[in-house]
Amino acid sequence: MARVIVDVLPKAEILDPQGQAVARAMGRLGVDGVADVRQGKHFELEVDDTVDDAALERIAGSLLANPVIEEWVVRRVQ
Amino acid sequence: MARVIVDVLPKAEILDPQGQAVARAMGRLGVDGVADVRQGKHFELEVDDTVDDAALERIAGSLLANPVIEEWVVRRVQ
Amino acid sequence: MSRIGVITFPGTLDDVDAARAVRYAGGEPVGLWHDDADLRGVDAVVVPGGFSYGDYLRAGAIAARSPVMGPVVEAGRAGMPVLGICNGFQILCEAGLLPGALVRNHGLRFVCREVGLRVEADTAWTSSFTVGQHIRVPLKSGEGRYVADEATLDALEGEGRVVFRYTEPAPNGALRDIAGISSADGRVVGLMPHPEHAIDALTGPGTDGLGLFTSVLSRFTAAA
Amino acid sequence: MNPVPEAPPALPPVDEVAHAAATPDEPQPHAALGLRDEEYARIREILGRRPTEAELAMYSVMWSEHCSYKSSKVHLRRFGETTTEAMRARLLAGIGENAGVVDVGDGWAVTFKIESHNHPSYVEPHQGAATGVGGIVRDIMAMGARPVAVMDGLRVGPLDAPDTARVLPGVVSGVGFYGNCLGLPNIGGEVVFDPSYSGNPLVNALCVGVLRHEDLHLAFASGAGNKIVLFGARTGLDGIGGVSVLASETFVEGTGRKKLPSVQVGDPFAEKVLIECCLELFGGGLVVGIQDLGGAGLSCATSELASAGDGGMHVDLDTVPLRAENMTAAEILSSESQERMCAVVTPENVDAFMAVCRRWDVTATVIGEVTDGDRLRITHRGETVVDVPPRTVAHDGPVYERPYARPDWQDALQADGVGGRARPSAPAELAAQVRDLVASPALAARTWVTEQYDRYVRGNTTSATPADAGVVRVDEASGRGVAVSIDANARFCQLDPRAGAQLALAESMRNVASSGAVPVAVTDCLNFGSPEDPAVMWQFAEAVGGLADACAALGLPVTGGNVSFYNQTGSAAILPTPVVGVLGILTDVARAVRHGLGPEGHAVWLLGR
Ligand SMILES: Nc1ncnc2c1ncn2[C@@H]1O[C@H](COP(=O)(O)OP(=O)(O)O)[C@@H](O)[C@H]1O
Repeated sequence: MARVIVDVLPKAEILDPQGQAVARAMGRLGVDGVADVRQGKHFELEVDDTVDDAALERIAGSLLANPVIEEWVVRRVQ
Repeated sequence: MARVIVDVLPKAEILDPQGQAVARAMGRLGVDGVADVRQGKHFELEVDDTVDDAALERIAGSLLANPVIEEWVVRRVQ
Repeated sequence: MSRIGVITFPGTLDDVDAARAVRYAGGEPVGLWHDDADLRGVDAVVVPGGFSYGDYLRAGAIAARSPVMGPVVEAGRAGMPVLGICNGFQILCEAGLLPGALVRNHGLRFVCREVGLRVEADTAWTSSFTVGQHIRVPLKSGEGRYVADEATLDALEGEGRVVFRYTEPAPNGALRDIAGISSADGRVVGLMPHPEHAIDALTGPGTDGLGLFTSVLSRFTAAA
Repeated sequence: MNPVPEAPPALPPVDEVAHAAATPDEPQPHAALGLRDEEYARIREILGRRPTEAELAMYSVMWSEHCSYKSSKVHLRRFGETTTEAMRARLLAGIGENAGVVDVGDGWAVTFKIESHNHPSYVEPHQGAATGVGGIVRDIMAMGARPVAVMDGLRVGPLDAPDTARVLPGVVSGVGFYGNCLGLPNIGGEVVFDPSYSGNPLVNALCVGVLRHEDLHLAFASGAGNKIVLFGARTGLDGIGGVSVLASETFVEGTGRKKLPSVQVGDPFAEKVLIECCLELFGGGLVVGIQDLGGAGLSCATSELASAGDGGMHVDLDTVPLRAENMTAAEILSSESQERMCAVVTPENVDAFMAVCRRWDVTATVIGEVTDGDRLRITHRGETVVDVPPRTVAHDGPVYERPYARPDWQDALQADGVGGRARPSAPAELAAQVRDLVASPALAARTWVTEQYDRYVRGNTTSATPADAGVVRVDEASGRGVAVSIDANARFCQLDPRAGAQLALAESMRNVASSGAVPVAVTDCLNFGSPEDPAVMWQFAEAVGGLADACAALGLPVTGGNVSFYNQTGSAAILPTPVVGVLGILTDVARAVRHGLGPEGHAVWLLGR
């Protein structure tokens, strides 16, 4: 068993209204100094040893993220 | 300027309908070997040096995550 | 009478409405099940709205990969008319049958309201309208903002594949106010607003939406 | 303490019945679970021994105010007493069932009910409101009906209060998220701002369902040998904050379990699938009895099914599909995991039942069966952890005659009329007042809320916002339909709870009538402060009495509803808020009266004085 993390973010050129809303809310909370916020998704997967890196890449790029609008990073943590 | 990542996940004892839906979909899509999926949010913040760890913790726990149902991890990456 | 397939995924909501619209337009709705890779000999397919699989991963992402979509994609590429409404549009984009993607509304809230649309292209699903005609139908979605890269948008415009445009600024922030697009051959159309909720003045803003269904049916009667 | 020797170290010992009988003096945290000393004593008397941990969990939740109606029961009887046979003529099911069912003609029936989810919506507005919608929808499903519409009555603090800024958007997004995702049109509701709801918002959700007469299902478990099937979501540690007291008392070190959350997360997708699955099960004639799992989870479902049935029941908790490890019997029985139902199925139909569930990808498990005799017996890890007469859990809870008294401030409040107030003396002043009124949150447009709700789905909504009453078509062939409205004016109720409740009924009825429908039935959601406060109890008694009398005068039966007490911030109670829902019948929705002015040239009439 291995733990795998996949982080997905909207591509830089895609408007991220959620991130922007969070950035604006920071100011209201009295936290200045946050220049930019981007919001994406975080997946934690438990996979068994039959799942190799190629399979993980396929899962991430064809299911967990939509390559048209998102970019992603896969990392094994255990 | 520093880059900060905040990962937010539903607490372990709280239902994670999103993760469950994804986990079930894996099986149907012919991806075997994925035992469990949890889905949360991933934030990337650009913050300047006036923002200390206490401020980051406050932002994470009051804005990025909902402490009633979620847990979070803050890490500086640069 | 032409047979129009209406797909039901777990979480599909507007399948009853789509089937009713087909009936009102004079066609025969045929229920298609997400788990059967079988189009049951239909002449065209409607992928209706709803929250397939809860839209938990991304709107339409899981449904786009279900068994029934294999033959839908294949038939759509071969020229069978396919209409994706709302979640159905999202599914067609996720399945790669239409370009671009639908993302969260720029206002971050679900929006349910009647919208004005301008019909901008003559397709399998819009031949009952005249290009330039204005119609009113409900829009109801939280992830209805159409996005694609500039090159794709330019290509869609250049090839006359923008089928519907919002007449007011898009309530969801869709790029270039795009409400609906088509495949290159004009047979596969996807749109965010709901024509199937505008088929009867009793339950919707009017009957403008019926035109999509009469369009596709007229093709088959003309051919027969 | 005698831990079960064979149990692996991680598992806490099972407090089983024989052990409980042998250890009468073991202290139990009944008070922390909300049971009074005399209630605990009565449980011991009923059982002839101390309750096991699991039994204590069951009794404490089922004897809570929320489930047992212990403070309101004596007053709610008024509804039954004032309902005549003539008023009952249309009712296929009334008070006492999951929801009332009304004959609307041509073989069609409609069921409707309103319920509160106030406190959860304060703690976590989005999820609290969402699960409130989920809960009332399951009540409607449990009658054998297809849910066809929802409404929501929302009451929050002043528009500019920080608390409102947190609560209202979350509540609205939660109602929308769940209802939209279920494919239920939202056909109306209320949004009211008042300082008394700061820190104690009211979220009342109503659901309407449609069924053919022959599809009516009731919650009872009969026929020894019939199977009990639990289906839908897995059972997790949701919403069992109270029961964690038990854990901490006895074995917290062993499990390392933290204080548990009392928040549930809704999964509307699971519920949508559950609806379709249930309807297919009903359609296939595969269900003998059915019960939704609401606030008190399996404690409620098993004891109510058994209590309403004609035999006993045995349930084996080891078969319950769980989402968390090492759950104790008390936790499994008290879990408030959403999106679950419990059905009674004949043995020969179990396979067909399971096949339908598989088709919808719904987890379903036989967890027990109906037995001869009259005991509810529940086993866990091979031990009997519950052995009780089910009626004592579900129906024979405590009943209180709480003291009530007209508050001493009532006279002064009533005497303080508008007589002495300054009136506008110049046109500009009058204009300013009109502008203030028009711009006040009380009168402002509700589109910010209603635009977040789907009102078109299913294609049967012929009237929704901003109409006085929501109208949905029941039968496409004939156009037969129903109109529903929910209303309350809590400020009137504060001045005079009896008249206030009657005015709420009158308003709701007028709204329904002005859509062209004939009003036929009432549901109510009675939101009040603490029943332990005699002034609140007086308000409650007055409101119920007033409503019952008015219903009798108008010939409308109350078919069901909900009581929500303890709505207060500190010692300040909310305004007394009896929300009244009225259902009316239209023989043809095409002939309903549309909201707004008609074509030019039509005359305008004012009716009444
Ligand atoms: N305010 C009320 N008016 C009329 N009937 C009520 C009221 N409150 C509760 N009831 C009825 O009392 C019965 C017991 O409620 P029950 O269904 O057990 O509660 P719940 O649905 O909250 O678990 C139900 O039939 C319900 O309709």
